[in-house]
Amino acid sequence: MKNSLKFGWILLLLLVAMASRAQDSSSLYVAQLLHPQSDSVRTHAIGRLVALRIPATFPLLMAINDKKLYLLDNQAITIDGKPSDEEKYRLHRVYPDTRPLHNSSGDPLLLSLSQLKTVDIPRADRLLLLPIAPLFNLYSPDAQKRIQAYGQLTDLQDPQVQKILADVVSKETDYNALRIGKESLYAIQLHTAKNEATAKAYIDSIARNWSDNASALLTAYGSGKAFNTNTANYAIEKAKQLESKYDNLQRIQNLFSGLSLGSILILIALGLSIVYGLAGVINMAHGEFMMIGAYTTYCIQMLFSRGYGDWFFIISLPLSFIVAGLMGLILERLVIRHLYSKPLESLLATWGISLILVQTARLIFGDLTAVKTPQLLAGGWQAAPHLTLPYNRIFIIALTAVMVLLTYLMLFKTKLGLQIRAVTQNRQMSACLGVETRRIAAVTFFIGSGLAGLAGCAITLIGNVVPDMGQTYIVDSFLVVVTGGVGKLAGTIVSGLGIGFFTKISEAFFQAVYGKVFILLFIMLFMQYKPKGLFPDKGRIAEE
Amino acid sequence: MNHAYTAPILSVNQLVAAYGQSTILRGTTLSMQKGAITTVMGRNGVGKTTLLKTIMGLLPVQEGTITFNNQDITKIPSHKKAKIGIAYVPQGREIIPKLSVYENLQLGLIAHADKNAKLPEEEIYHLFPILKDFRKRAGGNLSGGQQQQLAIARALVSNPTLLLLDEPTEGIQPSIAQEIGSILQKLVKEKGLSVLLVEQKIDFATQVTDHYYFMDRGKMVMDGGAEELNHKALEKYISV
Amino acid sequence: MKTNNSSLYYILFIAIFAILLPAGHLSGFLSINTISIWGRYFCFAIAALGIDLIWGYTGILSMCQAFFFCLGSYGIAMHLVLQKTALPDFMVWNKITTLPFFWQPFNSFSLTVILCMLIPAALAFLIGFVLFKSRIKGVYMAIITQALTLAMWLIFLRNETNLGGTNGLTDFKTLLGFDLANTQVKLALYFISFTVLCLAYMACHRITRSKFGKVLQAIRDSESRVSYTAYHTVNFKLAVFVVAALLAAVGGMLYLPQTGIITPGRMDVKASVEMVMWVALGGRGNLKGAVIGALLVNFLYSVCTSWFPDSWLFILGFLFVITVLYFDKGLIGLVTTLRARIGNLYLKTAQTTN
Amino acid sequence: MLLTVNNLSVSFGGVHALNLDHFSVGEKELRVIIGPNGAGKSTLLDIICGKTRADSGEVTFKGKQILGKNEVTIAEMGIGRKFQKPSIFPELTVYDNLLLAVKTKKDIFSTLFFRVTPAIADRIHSVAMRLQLNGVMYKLAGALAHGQKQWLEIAIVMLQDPTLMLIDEPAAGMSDEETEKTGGLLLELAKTHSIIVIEHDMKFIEQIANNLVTVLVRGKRLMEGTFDEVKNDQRVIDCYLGRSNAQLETL
Amino acid sequence: NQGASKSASTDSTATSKETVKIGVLHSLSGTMAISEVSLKDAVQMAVDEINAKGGVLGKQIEPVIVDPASDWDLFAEKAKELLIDKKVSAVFGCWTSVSRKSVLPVFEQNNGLLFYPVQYEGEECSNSVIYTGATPNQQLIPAAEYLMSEKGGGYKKFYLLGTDYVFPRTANKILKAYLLSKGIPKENIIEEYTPFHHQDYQTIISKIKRFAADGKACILSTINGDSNVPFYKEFANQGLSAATCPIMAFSVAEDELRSMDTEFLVGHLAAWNYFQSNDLPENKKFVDDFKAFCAKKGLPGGDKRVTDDPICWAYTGVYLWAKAAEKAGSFDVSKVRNALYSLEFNSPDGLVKMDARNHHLAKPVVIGEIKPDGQFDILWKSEGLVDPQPWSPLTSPDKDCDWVNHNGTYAKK
Ligand SMILES: Nc1ncnc2c1ncn2[C@@H]1O[C@H](COP(=O)(O)OP(=O)(O)OP(=O)(O)O)[C@@H](O)[C@H]1O
Ligand SMILES: Nc1ncnc2c1ncn2[C@@H]1O[C@H](COP(=O)(O)OP(=O)(O)OP(=O)(O)O)[C@@H](O)[C@H]1O
Ligand SMILES: [Mg+2]
Ligand SMILES: [Mg+2]
Repeated sequence: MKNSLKFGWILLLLLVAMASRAQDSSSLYVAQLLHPQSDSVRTHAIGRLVALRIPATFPLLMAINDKKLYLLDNQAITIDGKPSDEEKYRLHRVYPDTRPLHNSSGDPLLLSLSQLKTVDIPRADRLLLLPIAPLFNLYSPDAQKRIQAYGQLTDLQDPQVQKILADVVSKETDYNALRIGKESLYAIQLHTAKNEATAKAYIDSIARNWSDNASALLTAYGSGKAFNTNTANYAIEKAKQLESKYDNLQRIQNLFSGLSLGSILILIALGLSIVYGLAGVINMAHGEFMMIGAYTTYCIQMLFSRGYGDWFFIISLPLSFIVAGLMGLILERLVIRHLYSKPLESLLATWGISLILVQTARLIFGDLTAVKTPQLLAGGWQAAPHLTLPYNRIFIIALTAVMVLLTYLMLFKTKLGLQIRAVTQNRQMSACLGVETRRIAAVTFFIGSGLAGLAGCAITLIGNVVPDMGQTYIVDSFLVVVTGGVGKLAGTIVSGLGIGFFTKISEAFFQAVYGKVFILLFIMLFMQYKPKGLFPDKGRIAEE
Repeated sequence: MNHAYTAPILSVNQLVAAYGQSTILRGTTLSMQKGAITTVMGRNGVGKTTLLKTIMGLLPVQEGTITFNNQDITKIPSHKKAKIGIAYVPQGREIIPKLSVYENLQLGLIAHADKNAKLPEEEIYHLFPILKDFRKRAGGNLSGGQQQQLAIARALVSNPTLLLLDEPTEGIQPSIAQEIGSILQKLVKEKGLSVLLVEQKIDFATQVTDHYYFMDRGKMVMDGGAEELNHKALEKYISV
Repeated sequence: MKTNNSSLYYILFIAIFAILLPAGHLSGFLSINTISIWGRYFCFAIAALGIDLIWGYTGILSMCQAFFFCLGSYGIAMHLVLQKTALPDFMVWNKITTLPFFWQPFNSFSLTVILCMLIPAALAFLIGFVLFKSRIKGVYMAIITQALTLAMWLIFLRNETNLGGTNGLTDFKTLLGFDLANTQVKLALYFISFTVLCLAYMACHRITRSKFGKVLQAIRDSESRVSYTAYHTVNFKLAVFVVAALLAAVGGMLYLPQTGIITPGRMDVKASVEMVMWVALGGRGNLKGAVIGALLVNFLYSVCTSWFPDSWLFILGFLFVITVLYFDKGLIGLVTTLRARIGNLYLKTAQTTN
Repeated sequence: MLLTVNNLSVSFGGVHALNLDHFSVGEKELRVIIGPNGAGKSTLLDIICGKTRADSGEVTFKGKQILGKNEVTIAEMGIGRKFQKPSIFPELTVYDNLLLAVKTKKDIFSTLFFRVTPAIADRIHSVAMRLQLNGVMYKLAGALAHGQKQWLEIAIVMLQDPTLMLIDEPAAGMSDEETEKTGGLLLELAKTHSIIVIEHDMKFIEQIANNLVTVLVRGKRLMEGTFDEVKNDQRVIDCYLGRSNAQLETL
Repeated sequence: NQGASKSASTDSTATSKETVKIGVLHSLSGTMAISEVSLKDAVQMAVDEINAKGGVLGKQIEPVIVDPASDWDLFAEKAKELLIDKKVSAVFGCWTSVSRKSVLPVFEQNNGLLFYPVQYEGEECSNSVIYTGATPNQQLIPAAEYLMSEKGGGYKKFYLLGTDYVFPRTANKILKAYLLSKGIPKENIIEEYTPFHHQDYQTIISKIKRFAADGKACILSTINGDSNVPFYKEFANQGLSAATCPIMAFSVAEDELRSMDTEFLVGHLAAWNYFQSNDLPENKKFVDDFKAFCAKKGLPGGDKRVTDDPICWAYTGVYLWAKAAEKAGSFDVSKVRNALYSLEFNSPDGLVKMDARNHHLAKPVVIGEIKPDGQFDILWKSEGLVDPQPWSPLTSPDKDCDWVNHNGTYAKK
């Protein structure tokens, strides 16, 4: 980030030097733009600046385009990157040069937005910048912007632009930006290539480089502008190859989506399965514990609303577990405790509780809310060209893996787990063996509800927080529990992943709605062969 | 020492207990000596199992008291009873079906006074060799008799002072039933264990009993020392 | 003694709903709207009887009764729509010019009635056959039927299904030439629903009292024992499942003309769970409980959403929790225990006075 | 032969539970099976009544193959089972338990329009009387004591009136007196039925073993013979009877 | 129904202590509560204001609030209750098309009047409903037009994405017809639907990514309610942005954005008839009043509450009714209805006017860009009021709605 910033400025300084002659005529328009007598003057000034294409004005234009142009002591300035914890920004000048601003002691100047005067340029005027936006965006310190700019430059035939492009590409540092920059260059060269050999060479280069638009470019070239059929066919051939490669990547993307959906389902089903095993009941309020976890995250975000970056999320992870767990504990103490080994009654009661919880949440929070994605998890990992794996989903997958592992260890490698499993199967006898069934039941409920809360916290990364969010996932997660076989950890995992994958694969063929119907029917058929889930108990214990 | 000998380890006084509306124990009184095997006998459905369940705390006491080691345990919950040294082998085995044999045994350790106690595997497998081969098998998959053996082993693991046995030989092959008898006597002798045995098979009972009680319709109707326990004397109580 | 108790209930029930309520309307105390609302509750009660048979008596938790209910409703709705226009208006919007084939039979009323029962019964048979043959039980059964309802819900929501999508079917005018907005017609529908409920109750009562009913309860207790006693459990389960589906469908058929709309919302997850809840609240495994539960919950629903618009969910939620915690056999169980208590008290006082 | 078993093999997760080369029971025979815990006795009955699937082998009943048939079909063919752990309908009254068992047509329509005829009522009452259940006729079966449940289950099997009764440990949890009564009952039933009984109570076996006794050990048939032959066989003493044999002698 | 109107007219002659009842039929529980509760608040506020000024025809308005609980059957039941039992003079309510369709027969049979404040799919022309929300031509078409224009970005490819129910389906049908009529080739238009409450947009976003690779594509979104957040989040996470492929939403307004993380939404667009950022003085006052009202009543959100399009029209609806009643001098439904034709009202959105021949409202169309604070930058505004077209000429060229000269929907020659 820092590097690219520096790089951007160096480039800009270079340009400023190059264009110092043109600067004189531009300064007038800049002044008009910053302090317009009337709207039409401003519009005219922008129009002129666009027509002139003076690199020295690019930073200014860029600031206008980003709606980040401010005035400070009559200097045109803009803000840098993200704000500090106190919502203050670093600043730099945009015209006539791009010097960063310092305070009297020589440290970078930090100001909040309210201390700056916003220069309001109407969208109509901003739209005037569109034609040259790619050009000035080439100098943006933001790689994402540059990528976009490169992409938009392919059509330009202007030699001056080509020169700038070549220049910028030669200094490009960002991997993705470089690729797309190269593509633009190759494309221009391809279009100007005069013989078959060079044309083919450039086609190869484009294909090898394989950036976003490669196949579209090659197809367009092949079906129109190519100078002979040979190269045209060659280009189309290459485009087809790229397409099929792309299709393969798409498959991987689908698998990843399946994995991520599966992890979410597993995370929810995990708690459900534990609690189910204990109370022997369909815990209708499980989805609501998830909702509680999500609202906990939301509340913590509100508390942390000023600064502290991603800390709010890191803190909410354990906290949502604890809060939801505690709610589960209270519920267990007040209601479920009286209902062990009465599955029907607990079904009813948990349904009642879920109604109460949903309406309570609605009264407190009222409406649709959502949690900010922490910075660390925003965006995605470019695993390969055309294959972005969002960080938030990677995080959820990892979280699920960790929780599954911990749950496994807890259940099967500790004394607590042994007691939990004993209590789930035979409360009275466990008590006779010295197991404090009440405490164990409470702990189990705590863990089960806590896991739901954690799932809720994780889901804020991809969805919103609404009072009845629990309902969205609950049927699916019950399906996971059931297809996996009730109370079977391994079954839950396999069926969660299975349902995730199948959903995503069927979604690729059918529309989302039919995809879902298809999955449900598939599960029904599957249960024909495995009426007790993936990993049924064998032998005599299977009978109950 | 003398004092310990005379004070009963368990005494049940005028116990009344019921399942919902139907009262089963109607003033049961019983007292058993430390280091002895006391047997409760009686026809089907007179409330023997109910008595053990009530002692264990699985059924609330409506009236009367239960004293163990001079401590009133009428009201304390089952798991505490287990922790102070009462172990229970219920009728119907009550093995935790989906836990392996080994895990079932481990559960027995929870009530052990010593938190760090290890499973006395050697001893157990010596008594019940079959359990060794089936260590990893789910308890619920064992045959009836194997489960019974497991239930007894599990109770012994906690190193109890009082053992409640509800028809322990039910479904067990004769040789092992025999063995169980000798083991009980050995434990009583060597470790000072006290045993409250519910048994219907007079053969087995006569062989191990120090003192017997005879129960009918929720009350003790007769008791006496081992020497009095003979077929003739009992016959009139067994038949209506 | 026992029959006396029951007949008291029956007399009370008939007195209130066959005499008091209509009389209230005729003398102007109750609007026809109130009468219609009760008519609708009766339809729910009919469906609840089915749920009680399949769940309360046989122990099979079927979460797809709402779907069968909707099938009945949709069938009648299709007939009513066709009474009004040759081509439903939503089809016109969707640029469909000819009536789809499966709409054709619904032009005739008698065919409609037959199909409304035949289709749910056949589907129930099919679903039941598949599920029971493969020995799906317990939660597995519950969740799968739930999922099935969800799938059906999704399909009914689609416009391509040609059943009106989310909007469902609405805006009916006449049934067999009678104007549905007419007060007399509404009253008649009320009485029909009431009569059908009574008949359904009597039928279910007979079923549960018969040996067939005992077999059902035995299946709930220990299915394998029933098999070893040489009963084909699959057949029995299938039979109740079909009967329950039929009851739901009949309820749905009567429900529609009194409500005036049917949408897939009637069979979403919430709706299908709620139907089970009526029975649970009233008292599972007791036909009176099922009826009372359905009537009471729906009555509360109507009343609370008007009187306490923000908080009826709390009321319902607490009702569930409290019923469960304190009256574990549902409302009907509560009544019986109360009676027993009072009876005991009476006995005791009688004894002391003696 | 009423029931013939050949080369039957069953294993659970690789462990052979049963490996029976030949076993057969004739008409109106009372066959006792004994053997150590885990020998595969209950498993054998499970296979015959269709509860467990066999890996290989054949079982014929009245000349018809019954492997692969489901429980109901087998029950209809005339095989009734009493389980080691009592299996009854806990939430029905004892009377209803019995009523359901009575041998009549058991399809949907017959049950719907079923009426208790005096003959059926008599049958139920006489059976209940013999098993001392008449006092608890209207109690819920789940509330019975263990021993009563055992009898109730026997009563259910009796009312079913099967050709072959499979009785698993009928004397478990019963007093000697009651055990003896059960023995008498079985002997009487054997006059009209074929019965397979599994027991560990040697006194009881002595009472009822008029025909052959089969000894199973580790899934294999160790021997078959009269009670006396079996009792005195050294192998049986070693692996099954132990010293208690000696005790029997002293009686 | 004579009873209702009779009682209303006798009421009007009574003393000023008397009240006139109106019904409020918005879900306060269930899935739709999220959207509808705000509308109930807006109606309540309008009622309070009018009452403070002395009421209508000298009578205080008494709102009868019921909760149809997002249950469409209950909507019909409650409508009956309001009209028959409570004898209200007008009802303000409904959000979804289903709920409107479910109460429609009730209103028609009982001669009721429903003020419906939400944008909808058109193709309806009931005598008993006053549609204060937008018709397709007041929202959809201008938005598409804008995106195709030079100023709007000159987009050439359109991804029509919606939740699977009537409004998106009909909206997309109209949009598609419009786009085709403007020469957009078929293959450049994709139509796709997701179920209600859909949360997982991974697959769809990858499709969009491919579709938008050349930078000429935009999305017309009719995604509803809680599916929006996951949609926008996934959109951003897979590397798309408003610059590469803007989303024009038809169901995202300030109220939905209120407490959402707007980071991902900034720069995307929405088309409505009203935005809170409208700087008319009437609107400034309206916004302040609404915040004050919510704070005073202790409603969730308090003075952080925002106004938006449906809130504005729910509020306006009450005033329209009151004004029409004053004009008619009676609460009689048919008189009020007649008084409504061509009625003008100075709403927070400026002067709006009831159509002269049908029951819809003529009003301006605005397109806005989402700002980080959840408000909209107004990018484009129609010149003057846009007349409503309940039957879109694109899909039903032969139909029109006219209750003055014809009896509702009629066939155009
Ligand atoms: N599902 C299973 N998985 C593993 N082993 C099993 C399973 N079912 C039975 N077994 C084993 O098969 C063997 C035979 O069991 P079975 O119940 O037939 O014995 P049994 O002869 O009836 O013994 P008992 O006299 O104790 O009732 C036992 O060792 C048992 O542990
Ligand atoms: N859960 C229960 N609910 C109601 N009554 C019960 C319950 N369990 C047992 N009973 C009744 O309590 C009485 C005593 O039963 P209990 O099991 O204590 O007898 P038991 O002496 O152990 O008989 P057995 O020798 O057959 O085991 C019996 O009449 C039985 O019917
Ligand atoms: Mg007992
Ligand atoms: Mg056995």
